[in-house]
Amino acid sequence: MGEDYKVRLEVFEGPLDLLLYLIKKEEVDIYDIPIEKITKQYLEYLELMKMLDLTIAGEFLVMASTLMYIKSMMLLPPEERVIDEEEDSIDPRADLVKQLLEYKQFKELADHLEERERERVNIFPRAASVSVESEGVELSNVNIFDLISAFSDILKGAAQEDLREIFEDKFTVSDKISYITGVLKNNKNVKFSELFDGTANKSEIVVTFLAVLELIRLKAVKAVQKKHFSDIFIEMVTAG
Amino acid sequence: MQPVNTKENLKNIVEAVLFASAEPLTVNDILKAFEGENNVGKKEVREAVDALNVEYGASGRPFLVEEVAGGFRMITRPEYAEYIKRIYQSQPSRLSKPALETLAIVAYRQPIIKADIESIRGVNVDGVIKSLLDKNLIRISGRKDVVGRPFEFSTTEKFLEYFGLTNIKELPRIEELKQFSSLK
Amino acid sequence: MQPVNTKENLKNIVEAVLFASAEPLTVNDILKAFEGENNVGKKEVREAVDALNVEYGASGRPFLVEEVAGGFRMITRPEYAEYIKRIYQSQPSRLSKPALETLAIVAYRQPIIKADIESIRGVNVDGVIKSLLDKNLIRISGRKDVVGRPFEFSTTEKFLEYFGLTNIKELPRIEELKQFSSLK
Repeated sequence: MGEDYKVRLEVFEGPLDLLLYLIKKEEVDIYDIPIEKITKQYLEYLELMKMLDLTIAGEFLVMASTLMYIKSMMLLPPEERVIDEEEDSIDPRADLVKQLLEYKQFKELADHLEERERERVNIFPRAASVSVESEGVELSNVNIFDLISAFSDILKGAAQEDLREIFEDKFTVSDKISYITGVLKNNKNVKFSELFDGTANKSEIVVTFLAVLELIRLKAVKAVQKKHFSDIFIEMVTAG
Repeated sequence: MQPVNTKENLKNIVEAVLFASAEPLTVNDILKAFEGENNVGKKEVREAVDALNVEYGASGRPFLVEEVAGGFRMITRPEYAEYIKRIYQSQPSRLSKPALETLAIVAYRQPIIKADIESIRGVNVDGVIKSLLDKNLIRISGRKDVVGRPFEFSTTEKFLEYFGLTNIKELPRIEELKQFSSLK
Repeated sequence: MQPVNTKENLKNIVEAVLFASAEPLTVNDILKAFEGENNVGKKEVREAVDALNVEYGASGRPFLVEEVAGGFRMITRPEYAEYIKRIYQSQPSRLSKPALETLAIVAYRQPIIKADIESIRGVNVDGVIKSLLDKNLIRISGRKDVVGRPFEFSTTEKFLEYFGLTNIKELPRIEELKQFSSLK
């Protein structure tokens, strides 16, 4: 959550984004970047961001020193430049230009995806309940990492503690099963996340989660999501 | 966005919201779609539902709107149940989430006895163990030297094959995964 | 149970199974509904889907069958989105720019490790990767055979569904992009 907050304050996504902005704003040729001018502007922007008290990620500072290095190289006559052995280009800007062009392509692709997303958020798939029955994962589609995620789901960050101890704690799966079925007797459904409200510690969270899984397995409850990414609701499976 | 100026539109909007809902919608739920429209009430919604069912019947659609406990929902006609079942029943052997979790525990803690798996998962695992044995993903690899000499379980060659592993040491360490997993 | 003796029935059976599924069904999935019927093949299924869309268009149904993520599924027409959203009262959360850029990189370069994404974007991507994994838009698909054996990431079926793609090749081909991959 803290991260989201930071992201919103960031005017530019990263140093490459800022550089592309400056190149566009100054209407200069990306293949022939006036490095002194752009470096100056880049540093001014960093100053401005500091003044506005925005978080400046380390990457911005790394880029600043790269720019200053390129600037100093440009001042040397070509024959005196230290050239990387693998580098076939004599232009100190070459790597940066390549990186900028590549990043620019992906930015355009991201725009394309965003365009598609804009159209897609207006369509809703047929919400059928039949699919709830096919809870399982097709064996042929399961890869090792699905398996591991299943395991890490259970652990949920409790790896440093001994699992045995966790489950010998005061919370038991059967208690949680009674708790959940109790809640569902009085309510049509309950938000999945609400089941964890007021849980005391990791072990209670894990036990609650296992109780939900168990109830689903027993087909006593089902998990319903009205739409992708929306809240998951747990509700009783009604007989018949 | 379609304007709600005709009976035809009203009917289609009711149809669209029912279509997009897995759960029955009450008349009040449906009315939420028309907030701000003065001329749409419960009566109009019911009329729309009736009109839809007439149309579905006339054009031979394999579904209809049914009224269930306090609401409406769209369902397929019973004559088609057999075809739908064929698709869902023919799904190739599936590993349920509990099976997957049990398999993961065996993979990381092998050899392991049933009681220990149960203490980790917090539930009885008899059924899951049986199905994993049937699928030949785990095997009985020995007996533990404790009271009762319970069976120990380990993963099989087939397990490695399924998950594309050369050997069990290739399993990622838990810490590696932790950077990407979090409590939701 | 309806006999599959006419084109009309075939079409309605395809319609019924699509209607009953929230997930896209592949042509092969759909064919399972017709097991034992010799005269129904992929061509007939596709024809049925086309015929349905023609009928839905003509009778003003607010839904249609779309081809997505290698299969078919029924979806509502975009004009009805506003009404449906009013009932669910949730504005769908859109992906952030960093998330979209990261997805674009994974989509074109998959399988790809985190370090390579970071070198293209020029920033740390831990948070973004985690959120894309949580949203099930990317998955860990393997490990790269280099020091540290880092995880490789790929896009998921959900990614295709989310962006309405039949398969990953449908993404625009950018000639320059190819040029760059060969530079590496």
